[in-house]
Amino acid sequence: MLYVAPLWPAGHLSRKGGDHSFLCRIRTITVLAKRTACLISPLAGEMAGRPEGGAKERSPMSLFAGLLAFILLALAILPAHAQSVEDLVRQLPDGSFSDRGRVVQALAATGDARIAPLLESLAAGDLNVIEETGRIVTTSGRGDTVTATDALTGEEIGEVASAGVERIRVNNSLRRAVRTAVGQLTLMSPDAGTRMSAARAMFQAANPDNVELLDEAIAQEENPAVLQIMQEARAVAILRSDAEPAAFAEAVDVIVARGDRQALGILQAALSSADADVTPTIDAGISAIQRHLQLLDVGQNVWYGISLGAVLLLAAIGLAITFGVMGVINMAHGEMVMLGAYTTFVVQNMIRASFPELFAWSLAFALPAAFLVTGLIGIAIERGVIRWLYGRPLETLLATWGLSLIIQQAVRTTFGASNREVSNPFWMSGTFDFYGIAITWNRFWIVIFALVVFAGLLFVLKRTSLGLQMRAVTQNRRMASSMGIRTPWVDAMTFGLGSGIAGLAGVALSQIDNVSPNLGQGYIIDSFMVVVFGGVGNLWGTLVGAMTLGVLNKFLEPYAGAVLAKIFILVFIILFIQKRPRGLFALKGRAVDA
Amino acid sequence: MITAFFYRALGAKLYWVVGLLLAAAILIPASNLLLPVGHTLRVPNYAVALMGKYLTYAMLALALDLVWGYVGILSLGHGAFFALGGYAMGMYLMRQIGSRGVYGNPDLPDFMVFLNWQELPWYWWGFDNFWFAMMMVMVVPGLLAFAFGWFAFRSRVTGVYLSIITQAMTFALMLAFFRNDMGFGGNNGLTDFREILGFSVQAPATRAGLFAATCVALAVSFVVCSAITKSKLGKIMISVRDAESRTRFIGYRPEYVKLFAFVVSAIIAGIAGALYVPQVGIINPGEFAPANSIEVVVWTAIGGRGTLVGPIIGAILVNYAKTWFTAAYPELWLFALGGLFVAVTLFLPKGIVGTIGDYFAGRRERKLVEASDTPPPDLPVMRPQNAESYRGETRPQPAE
Amino acid sequence: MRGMRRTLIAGIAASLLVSAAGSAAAQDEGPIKVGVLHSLSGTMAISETTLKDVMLMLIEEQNKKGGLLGRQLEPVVIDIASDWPLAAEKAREMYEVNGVDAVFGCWTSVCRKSVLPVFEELNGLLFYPVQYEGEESQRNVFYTGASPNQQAIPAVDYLMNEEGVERWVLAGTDYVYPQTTNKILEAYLQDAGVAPEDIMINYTPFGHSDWQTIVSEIKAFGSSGKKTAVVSTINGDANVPFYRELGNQGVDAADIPVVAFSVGEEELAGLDTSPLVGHLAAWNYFMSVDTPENAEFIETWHAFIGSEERVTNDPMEAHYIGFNMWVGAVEKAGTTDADAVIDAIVGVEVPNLTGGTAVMLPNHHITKPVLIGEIQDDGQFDVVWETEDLVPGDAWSDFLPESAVLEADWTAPINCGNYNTQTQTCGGAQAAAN
Amino acid sequence: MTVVTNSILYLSGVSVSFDGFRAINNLSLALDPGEMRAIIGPNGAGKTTMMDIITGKTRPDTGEVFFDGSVDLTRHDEADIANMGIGRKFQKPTVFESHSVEDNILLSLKGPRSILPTLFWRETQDAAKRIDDILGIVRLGDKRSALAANLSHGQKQWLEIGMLLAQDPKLLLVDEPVAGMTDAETEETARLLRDISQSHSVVVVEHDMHFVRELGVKVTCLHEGSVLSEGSLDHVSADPRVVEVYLGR
Repeated sequence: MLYVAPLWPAGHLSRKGGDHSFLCRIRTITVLAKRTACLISPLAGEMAGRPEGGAKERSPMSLFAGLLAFILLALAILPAHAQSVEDLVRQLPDGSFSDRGRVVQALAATGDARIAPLLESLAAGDLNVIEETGRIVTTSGRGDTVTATDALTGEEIGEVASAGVERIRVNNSLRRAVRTAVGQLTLMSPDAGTRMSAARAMFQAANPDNVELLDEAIAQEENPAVLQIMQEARAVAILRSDAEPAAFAEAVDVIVARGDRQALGILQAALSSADADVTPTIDAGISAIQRHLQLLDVGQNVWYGISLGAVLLLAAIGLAITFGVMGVINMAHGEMVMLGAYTTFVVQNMIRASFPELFAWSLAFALPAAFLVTGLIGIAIERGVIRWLYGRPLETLLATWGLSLIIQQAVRTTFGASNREVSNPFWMSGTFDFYGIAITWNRFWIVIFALVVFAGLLFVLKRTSLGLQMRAVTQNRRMASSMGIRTPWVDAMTFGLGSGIAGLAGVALSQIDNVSPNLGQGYIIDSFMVVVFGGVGNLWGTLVGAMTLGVLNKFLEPYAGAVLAKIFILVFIILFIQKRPRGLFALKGRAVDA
Repeated sequence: MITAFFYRALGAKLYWVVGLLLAAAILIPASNLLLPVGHTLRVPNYAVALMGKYLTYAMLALALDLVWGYVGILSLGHGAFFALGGYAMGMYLMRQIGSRGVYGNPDLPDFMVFLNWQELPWYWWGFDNFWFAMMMVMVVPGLLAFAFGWFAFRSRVTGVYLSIITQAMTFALMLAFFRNDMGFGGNNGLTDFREILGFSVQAPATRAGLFAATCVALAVSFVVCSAITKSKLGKIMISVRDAESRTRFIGYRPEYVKLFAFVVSAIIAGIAGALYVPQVGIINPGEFAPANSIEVVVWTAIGGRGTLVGPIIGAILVNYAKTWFTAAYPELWLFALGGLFVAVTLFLPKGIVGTIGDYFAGRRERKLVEASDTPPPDLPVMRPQNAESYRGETRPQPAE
Repeated sequence: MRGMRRTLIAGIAASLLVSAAGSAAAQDEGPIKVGVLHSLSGTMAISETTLKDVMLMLIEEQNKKGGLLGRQLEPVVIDIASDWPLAAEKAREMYEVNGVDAVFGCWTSVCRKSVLPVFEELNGLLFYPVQYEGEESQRNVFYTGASPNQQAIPAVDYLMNEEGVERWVLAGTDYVYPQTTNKILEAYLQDAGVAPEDIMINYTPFGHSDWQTIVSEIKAFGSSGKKTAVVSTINGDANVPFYRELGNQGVDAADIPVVAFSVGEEELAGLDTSPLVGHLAAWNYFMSVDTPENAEFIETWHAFIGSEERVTNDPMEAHYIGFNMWVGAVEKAGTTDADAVIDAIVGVEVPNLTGGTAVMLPNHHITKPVLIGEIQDDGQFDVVWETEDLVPGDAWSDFLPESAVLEADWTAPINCGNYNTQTQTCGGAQAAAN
Repeated sequence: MTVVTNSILYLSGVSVSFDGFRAINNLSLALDPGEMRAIIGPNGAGKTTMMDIITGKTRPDTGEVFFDGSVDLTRHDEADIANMGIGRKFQKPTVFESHSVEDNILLSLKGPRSILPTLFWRETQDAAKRIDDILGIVRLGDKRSALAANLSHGQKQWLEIGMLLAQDPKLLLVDEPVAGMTDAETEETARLLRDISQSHSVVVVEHDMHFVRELGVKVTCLHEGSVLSEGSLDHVSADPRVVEVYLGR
């Protein structure tokens, strides 16, 4: 956000409501209807604050009217051979996907209240047909026989042989048809959330035939947020039709006000069919949106850079201990990360088997487990191998390289060579919107986690007796040991700490990357680059280094492509080291060459 | 002057190594070509190619040892020089295919044809000429080493910082060569070679010839390296390795010493790569992989860093073990290899040759004591300075 | 000094041992040896280990049936460790040391390219089980995976016709297979009237793990109002983070479907597929295909590997077909001799696992059905479309100008891998060899 | 090049700081050709840093450093400065441990320093004689083929002095040459340095007052990076400030 703030009018950063003034400003360019729109918008914002109840206070009358309109509409579409709902439903399994898409439309047109849930289970792939009777059912249970329920009536049919039941196949086009159909059916649902998704489906469908239906719904809609989407959906539909210029221009305004990338696409598409009068308005709208998006892009890139930086930080921070503080060229660091990820896999499996209700919090159990497992393995490595090699840093490279081969192959033998599934808990799935910047939850939590780990490590090093002893030992081993510090113990703990942190990183990386025996290999080089770039032995250097490289990479990527961006980063590191041979945060003074 | 330079390299060890290599260069091809198939003493075709490959690896390890063992530059990017030499050779071999490629295009290699390249990129010009290509085999790695070293050594980048940026260098090159737009065949690299200097690369005689050439190249590299390490410059190199700033205060410029060793080493690595490619039949960006360069370090360390024979033995030994393990225990060989690395570091810190050298040095010292401090009479007249061990051994009085 | 000498002698002796071992010649008695040349370690182990297992299973099954020509089959497994020069060395070792009669192996194109000269020189047999970029036909190699016309082009047809896609993102890993496939698709799409600005091509490095920028670019490209689809030739390892990012950024298959050529059941095994339902893959086999042959294959596989959870995938079927074809050809020829098998194998028909028949064509490719599957929430694919007939594999693409005139036919009288139909000559040096 | 001073070594207003710590603070010092000077001062007074500045290891933040009247040393690096004729012996004896004693001298011997000449260098009669001489002077003749690593502390000090001699510099900077030596050796070293100063300019840094007295030369006392007192040893040791910071207690 650092880059965005100065370029961005302060008001627009505050809250979502702030968008209104911005949009109004765009609209001052347009000719007509702007004042009403700008008057409505703040009102709409005010209403958005009202409790949900407002939407539920719909009169039964209006609902009835909606249904009536629906039936009328349906009759208008299918005047000739109005088939019964049952007949139509029976046609669902047959024919090509496009034929079946038409059946779905026809079903929607019946306006039958039972259709929406039926279609939803169709889209989810839950509908089956009993081959013998042609009856459409949902089933439950597994094995040779299943319990079938009529999908339309909800009537229990009882046990049927699973061999005689075939699942009704759906594809994307059919799912789209269902989405639109369900949208039509639920546009006047009493639940605001359902209406919202219905309105969104209408927006996606952008079908001129829906204009009347939308008009109907808009007339009744009281929830401003839903209303806005409905109006936008209507506007898109109008832009796709041969509407008269005034209506067209009005629709353009609505879309310009939306102001996102989809709006841009819609406007660009509309240019071709627009009248000469409207063209300038569209052009102005397009350039306004483009300017807005350019700013957003900068913000978005900063975020991408930070999240990549966080991943690099996590991967590198354990190495900053084992390599940076202890001077062990720890080639097995990547494998510690990998073991952390596999620990997550094992923990998730155990939880899934024993305590499925805790599954959403499996990562909370995986974190200490991974820290312990990799920490203990780290201690074992230190006691078994590394401790014989102090003062010979280059030889630690060879030994740890050998260890990394062994660990990789051990994991491959134990867990198999292929990827293992580690699930994202619900709170790490999906995206949220931050002033137009899309932020995925998993990246968000990883950034937070990386910073927490960093802060924790800093605390351990600066504020605990272990940290004090660690620094004492690395600065002057002999002096430390003569002061009664158990240097072997401190060495083992330090290496264990670095390895344990690598394990923590593994838990986080299991959420975004493959959990395979090769996981560590992908990060080891980047980790070394980060530590060296930041300056060996300096935790802050690692933080700044990781973030710098992350952001730099993400700003290069759109222009140079992912491959070249990475090459440029490497060349940059090489050149940077020439300028500062000891990294970003180097120690100075007489001690350096000693 | 030059004669004296090489004369100094002479010594029992050198005679042995060069003698063995030259014997191999003659006997193995002869056995392969002259003896009938099935004869007990016949070296089969695949073994010729295999040993040829080992020897190119040995050359690469020798090159690394010159900078690591003698100047203390731990290069984690030596595979890059090897691969560049290989690519230069590969480009020559590609051009030799001529119109015999699958599309019959006389100029463009196949991979350019099907990706719709219209003309040969400028950097491919001249590679149809063998001698130009051979020059490039040395010039390209040499220039890269020079440019890289010029900046890095002058900026006094040392230790792990230097190691890591050499790794960055080879990693960047790997990514670059993976790109198809670079015009080096992307991931598939250069392959499907037909002939070298008019001889079919698949003919046993050509293979035998390439093997002999590799033996000779390794022998020459060994002589050059030992001449360098035994010269005064060689002593300066060791001084730079042990106390870089001290050499500065007596007026030497460590950056140039390092640069010289680095460039010579890169050129040897490039030649090794050029010999490697026709024998294995492919060069692809995988050769630039940082892991490959680390492996070279491992060979050198196992054989004995800072000795010239060590890396040769290490490279042959580790690769032979790899060949044997991958076939004998395809599921377990990484345990064995990894275990070997750990064991050698822990129990043979000076590598095989270094440890054996120490053992014999110890024995000789005991003998010396018995012989009341007179140098043993069987030592060569020329200064038999011990290049094998930079730590353990004393050396006798100069003859001059 | 003497230690040095001894070590050296030991080294040389070791090298000689290698050579002595080499004199084991192929023999007509005893078991028939079958080479399995896959990476069991390194980056490709993730995909190839399964293929090694399936080969062991096929050989075991064949032995249960009494072997071949009255002799038992014996697998020779060597790890090529994802190291391609090593693959060439190992291929040679298989023939010269172990005396194998046929080799099943390789996954990547570079592996095939690396071992190809060895098979040519030693007159061996290689069965290559993975979909690839085409533009190759070699006498000693049998391509049992899909060529671009058996995977990419039908998939694009499906999207164009059934989904009404007008705007295309061709995203791939930067190596030869995606590059060539995308070149072919680009030509094909432009022939079909797609404007150049409606095609976006994007390449990423191997093992790319940060897909944020690219997925958001795809979203931006897809927001133009025209129906957009992504054709993904992203290589194995990079797919999991790619799909995770797609799911998290909410790219819905109903809006922007992704059709992949390198993502099968095995790749999805590392993923929670519920956010990915509806994304597509084009293959010639899916585990979910409901045929008796497939059911039996899966059952045998589960019994062999000892786990009900292991999936099957397209390259495994390719090995199944290739192995049966080799068995058929050897039986037909009555010998394992390479020349005889090469002559006998063209025209050999074996059932595939999807209810059809695979035929070895004169160009050493095979006929295959093309199936389009949608990802389901259980990690399986649901076939939503398949070609009416079997599609014959085409070695030389008709959509690349230089290769359109080429044709491969390894039967008399042409006997050429790159026959130029215009000049009526065999294009390269292979002509001389035959 | 203009001659700035007549001094062999001339420092004026030199300051340098590390991370805010002022190691050298407005230091001025002049050494006449052929002069031997002893520098004393407590730990941290800036003695070693001053040597670092003269030999080009550290660049001063401000101030002038001239050698031989006209050469601005701040513009040259270590190797240049060494080749101009400034030799340095370190506080901690620094010899090439994996070389023999003889090779240590050989490498220091005045002669070409660039790559090709050293690559093709052959030992001449002169050089061999010079090595013999120096080994004789520093009394390591019987140790010539011993590895430097195996020498005792005092022997290493002598070897380093030998290396200085081999360089044949105009100016010698000798940092604590007698640390770790017996009294007899110390006297010997003093005698040796006096010999050397017949034909060279020498700066000796030393704590050992006994040794400084043996040298019998002009003394400069540094404190906190600048000159506290200068003159004969008696004069300096009588200075109350010197007594307070250094000699007292």
